[in-house]
Amino acid sequence: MSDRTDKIREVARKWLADGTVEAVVGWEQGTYGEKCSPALARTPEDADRLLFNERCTNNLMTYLKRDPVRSMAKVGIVAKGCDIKSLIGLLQESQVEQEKVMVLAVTCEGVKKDDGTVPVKCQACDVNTPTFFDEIAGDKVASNPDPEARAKELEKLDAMTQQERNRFWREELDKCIRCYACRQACPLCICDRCIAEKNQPQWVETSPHPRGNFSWNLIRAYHLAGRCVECEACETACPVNIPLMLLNRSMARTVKDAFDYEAGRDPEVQPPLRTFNLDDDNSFIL
Amino acid sequence: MPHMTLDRTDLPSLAQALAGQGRRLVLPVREGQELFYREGADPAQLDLSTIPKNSIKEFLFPKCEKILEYEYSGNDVVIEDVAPDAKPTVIFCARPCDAASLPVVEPLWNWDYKDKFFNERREQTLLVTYACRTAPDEACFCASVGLSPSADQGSDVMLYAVDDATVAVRPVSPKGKELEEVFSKFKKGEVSDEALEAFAKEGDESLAHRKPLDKVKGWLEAHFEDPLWEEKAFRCIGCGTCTFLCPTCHCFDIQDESVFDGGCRLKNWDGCQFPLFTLHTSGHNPRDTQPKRYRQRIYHKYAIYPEKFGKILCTGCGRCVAHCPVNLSLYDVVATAQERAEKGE
Amino acid sequence: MSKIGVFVCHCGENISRTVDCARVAKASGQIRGVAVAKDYKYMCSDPGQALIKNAIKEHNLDGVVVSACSPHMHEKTFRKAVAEAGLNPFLCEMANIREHCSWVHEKEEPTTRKAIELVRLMVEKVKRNMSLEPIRVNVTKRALVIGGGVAGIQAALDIADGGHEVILVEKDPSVGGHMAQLSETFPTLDCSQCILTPKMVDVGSHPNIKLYTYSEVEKIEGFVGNFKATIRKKARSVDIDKCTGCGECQLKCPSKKIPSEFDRGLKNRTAIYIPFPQAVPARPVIDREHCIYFTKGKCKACQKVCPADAVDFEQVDEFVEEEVGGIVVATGFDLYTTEKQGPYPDYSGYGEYGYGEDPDIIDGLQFERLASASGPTGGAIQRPSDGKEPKSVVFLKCIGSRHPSKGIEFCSKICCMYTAKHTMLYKHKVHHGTAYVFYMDIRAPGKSYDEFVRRAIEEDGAVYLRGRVSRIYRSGDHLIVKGADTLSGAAVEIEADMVVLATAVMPQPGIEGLFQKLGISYDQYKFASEAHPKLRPVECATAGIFLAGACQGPKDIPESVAQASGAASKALILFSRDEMLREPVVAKVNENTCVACWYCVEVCPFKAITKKDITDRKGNLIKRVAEVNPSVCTGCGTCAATCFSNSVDLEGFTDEQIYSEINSLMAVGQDLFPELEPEKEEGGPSDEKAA
Amino acid sequence: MSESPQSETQTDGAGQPEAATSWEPRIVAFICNWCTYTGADLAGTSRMKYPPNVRVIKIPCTGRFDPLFMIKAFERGADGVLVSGCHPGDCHYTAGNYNARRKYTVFKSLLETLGMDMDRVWFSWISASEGGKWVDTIQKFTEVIREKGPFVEYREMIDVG
Repeated sequence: MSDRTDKIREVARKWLADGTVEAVVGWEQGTYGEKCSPALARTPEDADRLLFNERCTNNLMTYLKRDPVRSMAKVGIVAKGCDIKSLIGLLQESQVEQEKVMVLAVTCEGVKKDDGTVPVKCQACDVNTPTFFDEIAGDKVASNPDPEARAKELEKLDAMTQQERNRFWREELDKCIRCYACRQACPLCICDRCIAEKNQPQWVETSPHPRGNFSWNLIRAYHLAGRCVECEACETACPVNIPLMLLNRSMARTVKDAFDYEAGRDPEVQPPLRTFNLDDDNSFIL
Repeated sequence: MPHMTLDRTDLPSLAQALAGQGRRLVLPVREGQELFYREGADPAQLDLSTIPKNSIKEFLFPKCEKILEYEYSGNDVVIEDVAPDAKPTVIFCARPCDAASLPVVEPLWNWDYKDKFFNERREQTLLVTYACRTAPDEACFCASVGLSPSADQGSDVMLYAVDDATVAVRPVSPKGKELEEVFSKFKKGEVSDEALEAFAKEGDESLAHRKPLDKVKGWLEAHFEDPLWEEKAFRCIGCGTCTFLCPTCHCFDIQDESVFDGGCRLKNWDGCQFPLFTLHTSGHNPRDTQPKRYRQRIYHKYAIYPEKFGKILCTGCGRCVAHCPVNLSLYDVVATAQERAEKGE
Repeated sequence: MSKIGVFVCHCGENISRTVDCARVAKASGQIRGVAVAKDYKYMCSDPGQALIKNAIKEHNLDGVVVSACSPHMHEKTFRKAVAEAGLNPFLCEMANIREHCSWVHEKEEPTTRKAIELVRLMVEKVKRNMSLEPIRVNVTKRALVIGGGVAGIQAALDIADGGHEVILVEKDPSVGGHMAQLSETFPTLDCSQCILTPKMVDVGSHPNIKLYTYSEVEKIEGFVGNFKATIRKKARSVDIDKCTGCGECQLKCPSKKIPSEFDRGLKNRTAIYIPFPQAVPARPVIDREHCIYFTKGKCKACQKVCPADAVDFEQVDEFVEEEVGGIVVATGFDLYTTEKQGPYPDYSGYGEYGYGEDPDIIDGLQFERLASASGPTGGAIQRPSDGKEPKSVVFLKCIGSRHPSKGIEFCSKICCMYTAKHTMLYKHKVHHGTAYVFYMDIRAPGKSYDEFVRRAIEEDGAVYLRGRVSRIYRSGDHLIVKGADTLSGAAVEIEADMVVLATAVMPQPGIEGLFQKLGISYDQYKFASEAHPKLRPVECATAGIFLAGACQGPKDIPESVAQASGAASKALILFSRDEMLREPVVAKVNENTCVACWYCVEVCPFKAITKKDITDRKGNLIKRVAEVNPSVCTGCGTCAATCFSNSVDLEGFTDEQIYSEINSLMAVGQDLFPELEPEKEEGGPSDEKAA
Repeated sequence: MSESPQSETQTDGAGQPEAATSWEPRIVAFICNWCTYTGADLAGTSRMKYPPNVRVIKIPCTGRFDPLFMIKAFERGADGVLVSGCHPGDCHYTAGNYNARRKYTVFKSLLETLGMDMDRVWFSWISASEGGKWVDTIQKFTEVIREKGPFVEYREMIDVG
């Protein structure tokens, strides 16, 4: 790990010293438990704060769509393979100009959540060694994805009857307090004005009552269809522990089955809701 | 004065007995890796291992509450008041920092307008608090805001786990004293006042590394424009988790929800971390950046509210520290302010 | 508060037979914002319309709901009436209580209730309607025709004869297209050159036609009425103004072994060449790929011999811009080849038939050249390998076409006819020869077409065998064609001297590049798509672009010419006015909330949405947003429904309107019919009834 | 159809028996202007009969259909929602229905995941000449909804708050 940290600092220092970038977004040691925290290095000296370890869970791509990073002429960003998938999404949707971002990729064996468990995305990871970057820190890490990891998560849901699923989600979604932490953490929730904040007309009721929560969580997931790269930032941020990834993964499965598309793979390919095929599934339409 | 003790194993039955008097029962239970205060949970599942993720706020100030109904009649609108849904409630084994939030926010709900919804619920709520012997979480900093892990502010009854098997009971408020009878059914023995003193001592010791925050207000008042805000809050993603988990944050939004011929008005939780919170109809937003919004939260808690109501709007529960998805610690920020004030910066 | 008028029509008894119209009017009068509600026997009659007009004036209405028949029936009528009363026509909507209610339901309470709900739904919509003005678009009355085959020629001549300037762009050195290659045409067997050449000459000399041969469309900008085309004039290396077309250069050119495109490789040409004698313009071009000067740096024989000093080796590609109002796409077809390295990499074809390997296996166009009096053999049928007259010729139909496993499912349509023609041309020239035809079906629906095929079989004795050929291989002097006659069930083996493959009609290879520049859609085979397969077969979905000929799909000459005239008349309609009026039902973008994800740009079927930069006064980019061109937008609303932040909305079907319609479906406590409860007071607006 | 849809309704816990006896299926149909709307017009001009339980909201094209519409319709008491437009290849705007079909696929799957009763969500292509298909669709849909009773699962959500 430390050689990766060294390399990150070295590259960041160089980029900052020679003016390649205005700042480098990375991780630094946090102050609560073993947590790491997003950091913004603006000077070569700042670069020495940056590090990488298995608690660098945050997907920093979310900062590319925010100030102050958004308005910088050029910025460096430290990224794991999974984070780069979000960047690809942002590139596909023209939210980031490639020439304004320098990617300092880092190889990764997987991260650990606050509770010490390994996220599903790491179990299923096939991008331990990123392929899309300007510089890379760390030796090549072989990917050994568990092909069942993502499906396993959905098994419980798949086994339920419609009524059971309905009840399950009623209970889970009743917890929602409409803080929109899921949206805020998501690197691909790109709207400046979320549909939930549009009040003329108010399609999505902002009240945290069952129907408002249902429509919000439904629309959030729908708007991420074919876009969600399963970085799990939403679920991690949710203060009331709603299993949002169940929705996202189920959506990703549909998109894969119906349109043979996986998000975050190729910046040149059209996201599935931006295009269509003449022979798309028609079987469910009378 | 001696205090009645009961068996720790009797706590679920005690909870049941308190609820049995027509009260809804709220108590902390485990869900996955974390604890939550839940209404209607099985008392047998009572879990006191640490501080719950949510605060007790939602049981006095629900996240969504109907405050009036209206119906169009011709060209007029007929408004109907809605009575508060204030069921008698017992919050069993609340943490002291949660209980202490009530006296902090009470002046707010009774300032220029007496909020019957909060007040009636407060009236109907019995707070049975479980004292922390030592700070249960690394994030705790109640001692820094004038409380302690065993503070009794806001509580009706205090419970002290004097050892692994025994819990001492100390009524605090008149409402608490009236419950003597219920508690006495479970009485197993008595302990002296000294047995409880260990709580104050050990509690303070466990937070000895935390700073007092008495100089923060003064520093804030002089440093509205300070690089600190940009520096610390760069990482804030505006998720609002801090405000929603906070026992003292109390901002709300008013929403009218209409169908064809009428509708209702709802009071919903809101938070200062959202751009929409201050967005004007004109499109102008006085707090247009996240650092400004973050600063607002600190100011409100440590300068504006104390100025107006004489109390820090924070009980040091540490939830905003522990659950911030980007590890932006409120304590770190105010401690920095305190440090700078101490250094005269 | 809105002041809406509701006008409930009885439609004689068509509505009132099952719907209580008086009650509908009464209930409508109680809807908030309704200032007046009346019912009347025939709302569309003159007195009915007068009633609406008077009410608009009397009550100063700001919206009208006519509760009557389908808007497809009378929306225009009522909008016009409303406009005559001084109200914007788009403030009038119809609640369809006839087709969707009175005619389809029994006379009972729920039917009247439904009618009331339909009115209420529309009232809620109309409250949010906005005054809209038709969109005016200036029209440049010039046309661009792309492709100089018979379709392009016809379209260009028709438009030019209609009095408008035409820019005709042809990628080859001469106009004429494939039709110029044909010998005779079915079903009349008249000479193709004879009927085409005069048209080619007309095109070359028409005062309204500006001809760019050896040129290609580089770029298209703009939209209907206002296109700007950039045309690349490829360097011809000959100044066509100086050149007299004497042909001396061709005679002196030392590079003589280049397969002629026009003769489909059956004859050679020189590096400087006029593609065929009747070419328009009859001016040579230097094929720089094969010219000795251009490849080796020495020669210039042509320049030395040219009496007009027209050869110019220094010429470079030139770009010209032309402003046009409408575009006719007539890029035609090419034949699917069964060579190993054909122009269609997606379709790997018929290695088993040996086309391109065995010289005596040729395609339909090659046969045309063999049969043509101006062709390489002067019209004598001689097989390419040794020039012998073939005693038996096997014609194979559906090569590529109707062969899903080869990647092509469509029927090429013209092969049945031209194969029949080929057998006849062959028999007329080789009287004792035998023509065999392997076919799947004979498709000859057209004026005098079936008769033509019958003649080939019955009078000229072509042997038609229903079945596919499995293999062709050479055996000495002959080609052995192995196939099956599925009618007799017998295996067939024919000793042939020559085989002619009726290969599939395909779009020009790579033509999708042009279609993309034009912003028009195309199908999986890269045939251009029409706006509607039945009702708008000549127009593209993109306004102002029309289709002619085989670029849209396989077509024969009469069809291509008919469609070309159709496309020309569409262009002439466009040019008949100085400005076009378009429905104002168009999308609009909220620039404040647009985040430039370009989903709308991508889903728009009409390329009506573009990317716009918003800059400050100094020209610094502030943000980029989507922008709808109302001249192009047709109002489908796909963009609006796709935008995640609902930053795109559709006039006439705005989010607010649709929301209000849905919202009208529910009342507090599900009580949707307060007016039906007698104990409730009847406050509010008046509920008048007309006589 | 079941013998006694209303008693079934009551056992579903639809609330007061009074509401149950007066309950009628409420179907909201979002239909395109060019095909299905015209098809429904044809049903009218042909004097075909179908139950009066459907409320049509006209949109120019299924491409305009935003899943938010469906959710709002359920929030406003719909027991079933139909979305109908031109058959593939027939879209007046060439591609609106193809884009819509992708949205349906995704949204439908999400609703399934969330445990929505998918018998209450119908999609169809009904052309301008298919008046009969419109009638059949509405008849069948109304029957299905009548058998199922009010959309209790959703109404529970509406009633709270």
